[in-house]
Amino acid sequence: MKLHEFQAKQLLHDAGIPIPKGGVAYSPEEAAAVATSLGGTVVVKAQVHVGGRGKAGGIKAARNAHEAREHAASLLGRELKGLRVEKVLVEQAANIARELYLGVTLDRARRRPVVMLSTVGGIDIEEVAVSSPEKIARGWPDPLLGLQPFEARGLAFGAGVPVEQREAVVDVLRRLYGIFTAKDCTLAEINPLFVVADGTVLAGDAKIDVDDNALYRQPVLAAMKEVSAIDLNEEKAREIGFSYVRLDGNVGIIGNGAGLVMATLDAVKLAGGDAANFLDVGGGAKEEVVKAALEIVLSDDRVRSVLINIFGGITRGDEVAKGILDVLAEMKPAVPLVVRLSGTRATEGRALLEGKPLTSRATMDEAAAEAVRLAKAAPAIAARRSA
Amino acid sequence: MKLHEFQAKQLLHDAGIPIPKGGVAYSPEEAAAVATSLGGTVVVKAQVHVGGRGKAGGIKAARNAHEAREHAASLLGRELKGLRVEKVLVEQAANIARELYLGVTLDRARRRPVVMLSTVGGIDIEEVAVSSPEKIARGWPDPLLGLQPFEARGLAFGAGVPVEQREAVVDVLRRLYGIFTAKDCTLAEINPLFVVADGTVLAGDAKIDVDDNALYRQPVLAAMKEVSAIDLNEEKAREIGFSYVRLDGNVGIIGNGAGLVMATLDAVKLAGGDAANFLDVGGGAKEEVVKAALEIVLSDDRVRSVLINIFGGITRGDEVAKGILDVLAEMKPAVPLVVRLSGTRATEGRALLEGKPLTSRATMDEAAAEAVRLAKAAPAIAARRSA
Amino acid sequence: MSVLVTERSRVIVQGVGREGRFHAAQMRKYGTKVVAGVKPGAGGTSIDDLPIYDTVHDAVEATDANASIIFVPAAAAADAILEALDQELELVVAITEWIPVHDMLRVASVLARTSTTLVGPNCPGVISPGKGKVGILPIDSFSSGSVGFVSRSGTLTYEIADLLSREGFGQSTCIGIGGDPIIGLPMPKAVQLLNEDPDTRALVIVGEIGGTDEEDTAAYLRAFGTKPAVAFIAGLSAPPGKRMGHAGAIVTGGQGTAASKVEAFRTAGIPVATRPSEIPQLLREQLS
Amino acid sequence: MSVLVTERSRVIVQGVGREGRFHAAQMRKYGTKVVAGVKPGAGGTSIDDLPIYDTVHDAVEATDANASIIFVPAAAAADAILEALDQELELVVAITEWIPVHDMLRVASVLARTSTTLVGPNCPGVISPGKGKVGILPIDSFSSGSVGFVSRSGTLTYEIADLLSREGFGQSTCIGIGGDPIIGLPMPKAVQLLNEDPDTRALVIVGEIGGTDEEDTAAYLRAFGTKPAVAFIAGLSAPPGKRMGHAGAIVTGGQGTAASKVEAFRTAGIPVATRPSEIPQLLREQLS
Repeated sequence: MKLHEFQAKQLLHDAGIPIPKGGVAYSPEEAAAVATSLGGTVVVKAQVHVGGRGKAGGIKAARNAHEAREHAASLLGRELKGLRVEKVLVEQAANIARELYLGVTLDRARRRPVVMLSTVGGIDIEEVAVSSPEKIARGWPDPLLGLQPFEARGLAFGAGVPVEQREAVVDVLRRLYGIFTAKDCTLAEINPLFVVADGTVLAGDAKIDVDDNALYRQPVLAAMKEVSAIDLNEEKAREIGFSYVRLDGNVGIIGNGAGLVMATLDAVKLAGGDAANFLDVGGGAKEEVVKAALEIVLSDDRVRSVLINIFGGITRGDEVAKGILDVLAEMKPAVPLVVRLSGTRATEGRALLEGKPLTSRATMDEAAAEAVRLAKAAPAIAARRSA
Repeated sequence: MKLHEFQAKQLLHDAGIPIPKGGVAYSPEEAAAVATSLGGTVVVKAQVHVGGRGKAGGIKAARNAHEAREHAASLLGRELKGLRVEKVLVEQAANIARELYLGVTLDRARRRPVVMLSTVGGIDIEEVAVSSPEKIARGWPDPLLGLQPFEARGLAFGAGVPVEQREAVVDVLRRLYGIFTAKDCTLAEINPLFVVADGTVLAGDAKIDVDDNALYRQPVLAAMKEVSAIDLNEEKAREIGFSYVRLDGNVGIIGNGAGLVMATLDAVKLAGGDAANFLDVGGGAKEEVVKAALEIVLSDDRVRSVLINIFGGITRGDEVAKGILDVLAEMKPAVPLVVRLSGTRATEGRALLEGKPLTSRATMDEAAAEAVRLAKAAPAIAARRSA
Repeated sequence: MSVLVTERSRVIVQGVGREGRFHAAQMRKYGTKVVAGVKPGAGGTSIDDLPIYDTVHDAVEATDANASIIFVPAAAAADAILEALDQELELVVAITEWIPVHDMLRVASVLARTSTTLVGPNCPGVISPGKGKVGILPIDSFSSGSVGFVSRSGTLTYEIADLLSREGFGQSTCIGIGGDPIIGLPMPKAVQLLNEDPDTRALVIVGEIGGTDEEDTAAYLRAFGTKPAVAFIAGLSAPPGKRMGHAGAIVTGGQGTAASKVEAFRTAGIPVATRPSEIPQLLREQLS
Repeated sequence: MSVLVTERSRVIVQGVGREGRFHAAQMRKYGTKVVAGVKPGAGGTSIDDLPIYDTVHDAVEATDANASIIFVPAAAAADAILEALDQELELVVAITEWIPVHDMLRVASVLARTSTTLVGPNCPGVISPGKGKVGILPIDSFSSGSVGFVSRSGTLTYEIADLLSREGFGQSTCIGIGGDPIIGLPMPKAVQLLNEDPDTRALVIVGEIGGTDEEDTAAYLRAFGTKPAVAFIAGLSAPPGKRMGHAGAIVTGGQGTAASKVEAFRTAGIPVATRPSEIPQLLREQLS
């Protein structure tokens, strides 16, 4: 789960890391009011979960409340890289002498947190990581000990942080690591950390991602969750207990097991098609679960065919078949279904589906090819509906 | 540093451990007021740092406010095992079904915290530890991990905690461990933990000792420190930076290094005398430090002779001698001084002391024997003063 | 021989709810010695003829178990793993899904100080066909033989094992290492176990997007590989930034793409199947 | 030979304030190779001809040091010890007094995972007379020979070393283990080092009230002792519940009494001196 910049900065502030003064505005009037209360030059920043927000025109400087109002008006309601801007953060502009990068995330291979510090702040750190990795100092603290002062100091020396800022940067880095662990983050990043003209430091921007698996023990963060229209099916699927990811194609996919579903997406791709979604019903799926999954996939207007790929291990083929038959009876779907059942009680399942209005295939490859062929052949649902 | 029961219970309460309702009273009237507000039977408990407070008559049940006032009146101002009672804790009486013991302290040999749990609560746990050690379940959590739920559960099973209380006891034990680490304790103990008639648990009494070395980062606890009259010299010595412990004898002791001072006390004992104090001036003591130490020892009316035992390593014998000469010049002490200087620049030091009104001896044993002889020969200071 | 699970495995089950009980029965049916269950407060009772103990300590002391399988729900799973590690078992298999990643970071740090092998979490476990299984893998897909099989996936493992078995490629041991970002037995180490196992003659490795374990595995095999190997990577068509069901299956910051993993294996001289169905044929070519 | 400190010891000094600089000079004067100082922010400068580095890492990399001595103030001392442990030095001597005990609990847990020997904190350090010293011990009291000497005390160590030296009992290595409740090299381990050192022919052990290290040492020597030994325990006259200068010197709950320690050594066949001045004579009797 990603936090918005203003939410992330609130966490920084609570942890004692200096942030610019500012406030969130949902309308141009509110933006003007915040700018007035701050005085002087402000920055108006769109609060959307996209990278490269600045380059995309999502950050604008305003010399006064009037300009702040105008910038807010131009940002609010607009789409930034496909996401609608519903609020802006209005912040006091800082007199920036230089910018640093501070980040904490997971190093999967080392099975440790990795703490990163660089004097090349403010730009895309992933590019720096590839082009000049020596410009990023890295440390891997033991999670049982936390980031020790000597480790943070070593990173500051390694990154070449100017002597005047060293203690402040070490302090911010240790507090940021504290947030990373206390708030169950998978990413906690300050980029840039401003070194202001007077020598003090200030978090210019912040990115925090929280581990979804830990939200149950982070009620304050869980409450920050926003469900956008586009995610409604993902949210519904999560509540039922399976993983759903919206994709760009038109072949609806249902399978059991994340790896198998990924392989099914790939099979669709190899057959010349594109999946509309990833949907894993999980292990041991019963009749009603299969039914719920089909309902979600069929509610997607873009879907032109549905591929159901089940390898029965704990999941039983006959249970899956019953779920499919239920949906056929109730919903009479307008798009063709292709079913591949294999493994435990697949024979029984296939027998149940015999003679029903769907296509049965023996292998994943064959089923994928057929689903793609049907999707290409089918007219758009919208067209059929209006017919 | 020891906390009073009411202070320790405040920490338990803040950490979410249930404690009886109650309040501190500094007068019989306040005690009556607390008893009235609580209603029903209360317990009036002297707040003094002594063990076996109950057996010594420091805890009394009162059926009403009138009795509470009477008990408070009888306790306040009274001495309990040599310590004056200045406040009492008035608490709601509990309907006790059984009592448990919970404690966390240091296991020096294992270099770990040790967590203890026993269903034999309410009595002297040290006696139980000797007579029936099998009645105390013990665990040694890794301080980097803290007391894990499985460890706390294991202790509850090991101690035979009744199934109805298991979860509550595990919870209290983990919170108590949390206090132990968060508050830099050397001891955190609930004895007894009441199991009340309704099955819930309640901390009946609590003992918390805080690491003096960590008080600099525990400002709230440091503010709880009380200096009693008897400790004034200890407090003064601590401020200067050396260790002073009041003892029961009449030979004042000054030395450098804790081990050497302990050995000096023992030498005095072997010579048939008793030390009035332990005083370690530390390493590298200079003139003014020696002077301050002598002033503290001489301010003790019980002292009949003073033994100064310095083995010069980093400490220089001539510096020590100068400090002694300063005191001799300024204070003209009424009690005899015995000085033993050895090690670095001891010859120079001894030369400086030559012909002065004090006794010089070459070895610790000889110096101790002489100091004891002089203390026995000397009339009491009080007597001399009144003369 | 086989790795991790053998005839001498003696297994306890931590978490004897519906799922734990079902799979305890399945493991026993397969001939695995399931010797005890652990359920705090139920010590002294028995469930489905399985003696139950309050703690792992008690269970191990009473039954001389050397392995554990964990079905405890996510919020208590790290504690269950630590309890198992504390008893210095040889093998711990954590089936549980959705464990917070910071819990696993702490577990991984403790694990580094023990001699225990932790498989999972979020994994189907380990099966040495014909010898035993400590996991939830459906036995029908597997047959005994000499192919060592390591996979990050569950169902895909069954599918591929089924393909292998049908084509006569029985397995020495199949290790489902799990789909989480932080796991006890990362792919390179799992592959190393099988590479060093004298009874394993060929390797099948099934990876997926996310992390760099496949690249590290390829690097290991390039240097130390002694056996024919075939790989498959799921998620070639997965877009960056999207988590594909498994917590660990995500391409972030240009890292963890299927293309990079395929490239790494090919550079190490290991053919990569485009589809699972190609694996048996590629294996046949490697072995000939 | 000698233990812990030898001619090949290369020492860095963490904390180069007044005390650190003074003792760096003293150690050098004794012939010890003091190769660098560590002071964050002063890297690249030098103090009293000693090159200064920002971090222990940098100092070790540049000078190939294998030991460190720590004078950093109490609040930052645990961090300094952890920094030294992180570089896997062979020996770390922490002179600093007043370190919070919970800091040392954490350090002890990390230490258990390393191969470093930590001596102290709150200790005078280690001297191998004639070979080198990593500590603050005044060299005049010591002379080279074959008595291994372990002590919890500082000045008392000098006093007793002085007595030994005067009577012709030179020392192989003297280890001042420190007076805190949690120390890096507890007495039984320090004694074991000397018991197993071929160049050490006899042992002198100086304990004090508090803890059970003396009892554990006596038990070790009873089982494994191979050399004549003499002990002395300070604090026979110390009342219970009073802390005698050292944080660790306290009798609590009936544990840590001098009487119990004396008894333990006598039971192990080791004579215990009533006063320091008796030690040389007892040693002579043991050796004859």
